[in-house]
Amino acid sequence: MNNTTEIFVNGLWRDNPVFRQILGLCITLAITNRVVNGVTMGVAVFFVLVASSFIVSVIGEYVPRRVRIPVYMLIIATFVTLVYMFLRAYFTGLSQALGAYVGLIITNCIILGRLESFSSENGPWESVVDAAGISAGFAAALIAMSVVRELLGFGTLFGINVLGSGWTPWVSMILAPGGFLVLGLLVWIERSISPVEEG
Amino acid sequence: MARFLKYKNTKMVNIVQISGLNLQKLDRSKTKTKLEKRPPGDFVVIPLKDGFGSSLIPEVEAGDRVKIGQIIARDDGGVSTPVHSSVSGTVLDVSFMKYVHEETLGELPDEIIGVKVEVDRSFWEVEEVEEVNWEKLAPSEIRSSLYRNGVTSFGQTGIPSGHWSSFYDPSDVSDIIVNAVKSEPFTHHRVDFEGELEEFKHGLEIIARGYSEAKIHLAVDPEVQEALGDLSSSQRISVRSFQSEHPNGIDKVLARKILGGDQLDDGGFLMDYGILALDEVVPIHAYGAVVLDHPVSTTRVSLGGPEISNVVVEVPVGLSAGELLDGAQGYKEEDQVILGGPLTGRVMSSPEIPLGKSIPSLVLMKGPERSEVLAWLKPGSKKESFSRAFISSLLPNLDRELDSGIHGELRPCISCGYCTEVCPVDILPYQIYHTGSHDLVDEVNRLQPQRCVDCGLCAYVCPSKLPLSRVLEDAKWNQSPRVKNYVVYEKGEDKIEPSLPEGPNDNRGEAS
Amino acid sequence: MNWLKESLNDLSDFTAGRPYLGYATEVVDTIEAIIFAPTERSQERPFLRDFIDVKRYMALVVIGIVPATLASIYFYGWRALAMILVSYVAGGIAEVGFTLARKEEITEGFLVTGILFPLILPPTTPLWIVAVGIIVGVILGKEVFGGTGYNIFNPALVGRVFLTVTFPVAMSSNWVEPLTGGWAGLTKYGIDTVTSATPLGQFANEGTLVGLKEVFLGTIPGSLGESSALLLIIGGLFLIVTKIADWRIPLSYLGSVMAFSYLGTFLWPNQVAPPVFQLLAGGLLFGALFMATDPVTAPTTKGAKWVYGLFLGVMTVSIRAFSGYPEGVMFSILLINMFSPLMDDMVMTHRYGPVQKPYK
Amino acid sequence: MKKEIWMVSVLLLVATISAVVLGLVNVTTKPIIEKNEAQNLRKAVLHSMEITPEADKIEETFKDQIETREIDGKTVYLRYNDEGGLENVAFEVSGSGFQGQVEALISLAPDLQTIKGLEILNQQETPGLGARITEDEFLRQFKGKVLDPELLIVKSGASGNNEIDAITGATRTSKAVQKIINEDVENVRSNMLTEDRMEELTHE
Repeated sequence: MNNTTEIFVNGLWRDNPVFRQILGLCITLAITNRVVNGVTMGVAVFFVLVASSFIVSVIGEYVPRRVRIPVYMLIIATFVTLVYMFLRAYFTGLSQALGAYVGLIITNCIILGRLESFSSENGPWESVVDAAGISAGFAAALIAMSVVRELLGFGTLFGINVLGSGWTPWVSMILAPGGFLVLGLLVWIERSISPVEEG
Repeated sequence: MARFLKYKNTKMVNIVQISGLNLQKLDRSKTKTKLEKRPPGDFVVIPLKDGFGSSLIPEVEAGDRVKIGQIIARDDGGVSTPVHSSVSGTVLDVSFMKYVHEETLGELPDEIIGVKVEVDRSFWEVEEVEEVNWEKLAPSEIRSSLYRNGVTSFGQTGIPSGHWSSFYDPSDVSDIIVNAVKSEPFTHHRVDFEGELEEFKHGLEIIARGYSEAKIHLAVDPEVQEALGDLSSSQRISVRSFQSEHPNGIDKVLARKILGGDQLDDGGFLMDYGILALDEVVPIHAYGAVVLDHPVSTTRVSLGGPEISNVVVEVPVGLSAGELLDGAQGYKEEDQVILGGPLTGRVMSSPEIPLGKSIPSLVLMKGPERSEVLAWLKPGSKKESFSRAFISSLLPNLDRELDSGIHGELRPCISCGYCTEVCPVDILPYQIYHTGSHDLVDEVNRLQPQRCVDCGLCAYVCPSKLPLSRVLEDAKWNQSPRVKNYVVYEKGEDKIEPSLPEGPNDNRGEAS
Repeated sequence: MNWLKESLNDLSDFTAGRPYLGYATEVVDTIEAIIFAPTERSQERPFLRDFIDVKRYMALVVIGIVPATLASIYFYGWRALAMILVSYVAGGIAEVGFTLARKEEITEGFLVTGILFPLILPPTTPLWIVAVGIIVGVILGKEVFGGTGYNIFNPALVGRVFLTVTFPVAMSSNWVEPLTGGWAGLTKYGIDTVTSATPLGQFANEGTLVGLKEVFLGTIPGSLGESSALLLIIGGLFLIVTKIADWRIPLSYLGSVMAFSYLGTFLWPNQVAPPVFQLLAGGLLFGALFMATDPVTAPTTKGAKWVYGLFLGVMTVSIRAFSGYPEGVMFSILLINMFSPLMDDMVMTHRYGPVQKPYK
Repeated sequence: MKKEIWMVSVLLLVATISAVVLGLVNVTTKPIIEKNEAQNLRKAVLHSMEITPEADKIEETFKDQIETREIDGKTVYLRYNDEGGLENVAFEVSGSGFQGQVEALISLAPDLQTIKGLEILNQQETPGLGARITEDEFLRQFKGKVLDPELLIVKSGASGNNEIDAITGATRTSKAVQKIINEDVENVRSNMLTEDRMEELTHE
């Protein structure tokens, strides 16, 4: 396994932001009741993280240590606002469904954490690969959760009825408590497959 | 700072009101018990250690001839009692032997020196000697006579007379409790001291004279009190009667009930509080030692069990448990022989181990021979239980039975609280189990496991069949309990093997 | 019966350690343990053991619930029994699956959960919902904590709450009038859905009170097992007499409900129902006698038991009077379950003082 | 000192770039966003008055048929028939639901009592429960009901012509809708669209 693949797989599985690092839960719990939301949010975070990682890895060495956080925040906020306006202009329905949570990507610690811990110390190529891996991992987690929740909560996938019209919706799956349950169960399953090495 | 050392709000005084479990009542074999004297077999093996005392160096060699009552080992400087030969005969061998270690009641292999003596029957009878008028003896003379003749406290601890006569200053002994309460089922005493009542009464007064500062408390069953009659000859001797409910027979419980328990909260030995607990046979031995100058060469053991009829036997020191039980009804090799009572005693790994002086009772337990089909669904009219889950509990006059089966599998604690309800010293065994099994040492110590008096009632009533006796013992002595692995045991094996605690080098420290 | 014991032993020996069959060993051993009492004797002190064991302990709870179960069949037809069977089968599969995966022994706590759970459901609950609920209850209420003895919440109530938030329509509006007179439900499978309201629901929505006699005898709409106060009291007294349930918890719980609803009727007469009605209607008796007394989730020290009952009463009266739900027993027990270790700890602190941390 | 100047200038630089980029994007997207929003409202107004325009002709149809008026700060949409008689009056009503603000558009007959249609514009109710107020099945019930004396939401089996079936399991949200409609319509009727005003509007 070469370095690039390793960085990517690391972000996707071993350091999966949701299942391993338990980060970005606000968004994860709030929007994963439909797969469309999960996919959109995944793409949005992918764009923001990759773009800001790239920029930070390029300009990182010129930014004084003491102002790096405000600078990172500015960069992230710029991209998030871009995404927000883009969604509102061209995907009105989706932007309504995601509500304030697109804006909240700014405060998502997955992104700031990655910029701080990886991009600021690595070259542009590695940073982009890492960002892609992490956000792919995030998107995968969102999709996994939203598939479960939409399937049980609405009986549909991408809005298409797959479980038949007689399906009794599981209301709790649509609500935040169901999000917690599904998250907990998925974390449990993920850790049973590859146990966390302590120490 | 004293506040931090002594716990506040302890409710130890209430113990006087707490009643235990009357299991003795269920002992169907209990009849008027006879004293049966038995001669030795071909030889005896005398352990050179008794109860609490230290191990002694022999003063005899193989080939020596010894007489009954002759001292074969002594160490006047240590905490020990002189060991006398219990028979007359020829020393065959002086070697290391297995010994029933009373202090922890575990078995320490090949640590104690034993003297094997071949019995020569022509020397069996003890010579008659002139009676000493003990009333003219000084207290120190009485104490030295007790020591010389090997009178220990007998009973559960077997504190050597060297300990209580010289190790501590006699003026430190403020109370002496003569414990004649038998609360555990299948352990007995002779209710009316047939033929020895006078010796017993005199013995009490001898002890009172030997310890002129101490108050003597005689704790007896109500029926014994009747038999003893008037004991008002000495101001310092008082008689208290106690029902034979279980923990009453334990020295520490008696001490708390008689003296009020506040000062006993910190655990430790009764001697540390100036209280001396003596077994009921001590006055008789004291009489023999002081008046007749007879060394203690015999031991009195009560034999009992669910299947055998009860008897108290007097045998020379050095007989094995197997020899004692030989005549007992239906004794088989695979039966459990328990030293002490069935709730507080220990199982002997081999009945061949010779017994020292301080063995109050042996209980023979037979395993349940058949399993009752769907026993947990049957109403079970005669079954004894602390819970009222069987019909017998609702019909108080019905005969109830005890047996040695475990009646259920080991399960996790369900916090039913039975253990706290029966606990005579008001501690929370289930909490000690919970915190102990997570190695929370501070929490365990907060729960004051040192108050435990080892009565075993918590483990007796536990529906989950948890080994709470061991949990509490570990919590009390080790402070880092071995309870962690108690629940893990191999199916199909009879024994629950505790695993030893991991050393300080376990990897938890490195992980953090 | 020896042949059976021997063949079970042979089967157990045969499967032990073999690939794919290894799991069966546990099951065979469990079957043997259920049928035959163990013949082992104690290997360490005490050498005498009380005849009670966890199996019998749990079996007695089931016996205590039998009157209410029979009543549920009488009132709602044989479908009630079908619900109990579904609960036992589905929950049993989840339970056994988990213990096998963990290589632990199968414990008896499920005996109780499996029957208590269907009895707190509306009589019209679809059978598949019963199965979902008991599986969730066993897994999320018990197994995630480590199995019987380690759970914080009553597993049956966890399953019930999950159903309440997941299937609100099926769980809160499909009540039916029970059958009465003659053979009633004994000749029927189930009741055609006739939507009705529980006494507490009627009070919450319309402010009307149902007669106490009906509530006492159980001829009112409600969950399967909770309707008949009379039979619940009989079963509960049985548990108290056998020392399986501690009398302190029901007494303080019911007393606290009485006291607070008496107080409440003065302050908010429209929202708080009168004491005796509160006591008999809804799931209070069922909860107080069979749910709150669950030894695993209730406090164990005596003082804490009184406090536990007191808080349960406050919660129940408050939820019934001021929340959107007409019934509050389930929520209050689950909420207060959370605090029972804390209550025990307070008793211990009172008795022994705080935990002394060694100086570092 | 040099350090601080460098720090401030980096921050300023980044902020400026970001502002410029966002400004540019905003200029391009703002009209689209506004158009989208207006479109949604128009669609709702038309729908509540039972006009189904072709997808690309919403704006035209709206301009053709609907007259928008500001009356005492309240935007009111009016529709006149070919003879010039007032047919429909529509306006926004809003209030708190079970979880958050519910905004709806109600369309009434000129008597201001008979409901012609109801559209939910915005809501944050529980998905699958309260959020079902946006479903046609619920909204269709309102057509033709009369606010006399006021709208009543019942648990089931609505019979009167002022009664509506609540959503099963979401009684709270249903009651909230009832309250919003009753109160806001009453408010508009007594303060803005008074009888005199309606007289004027009708005869225009």
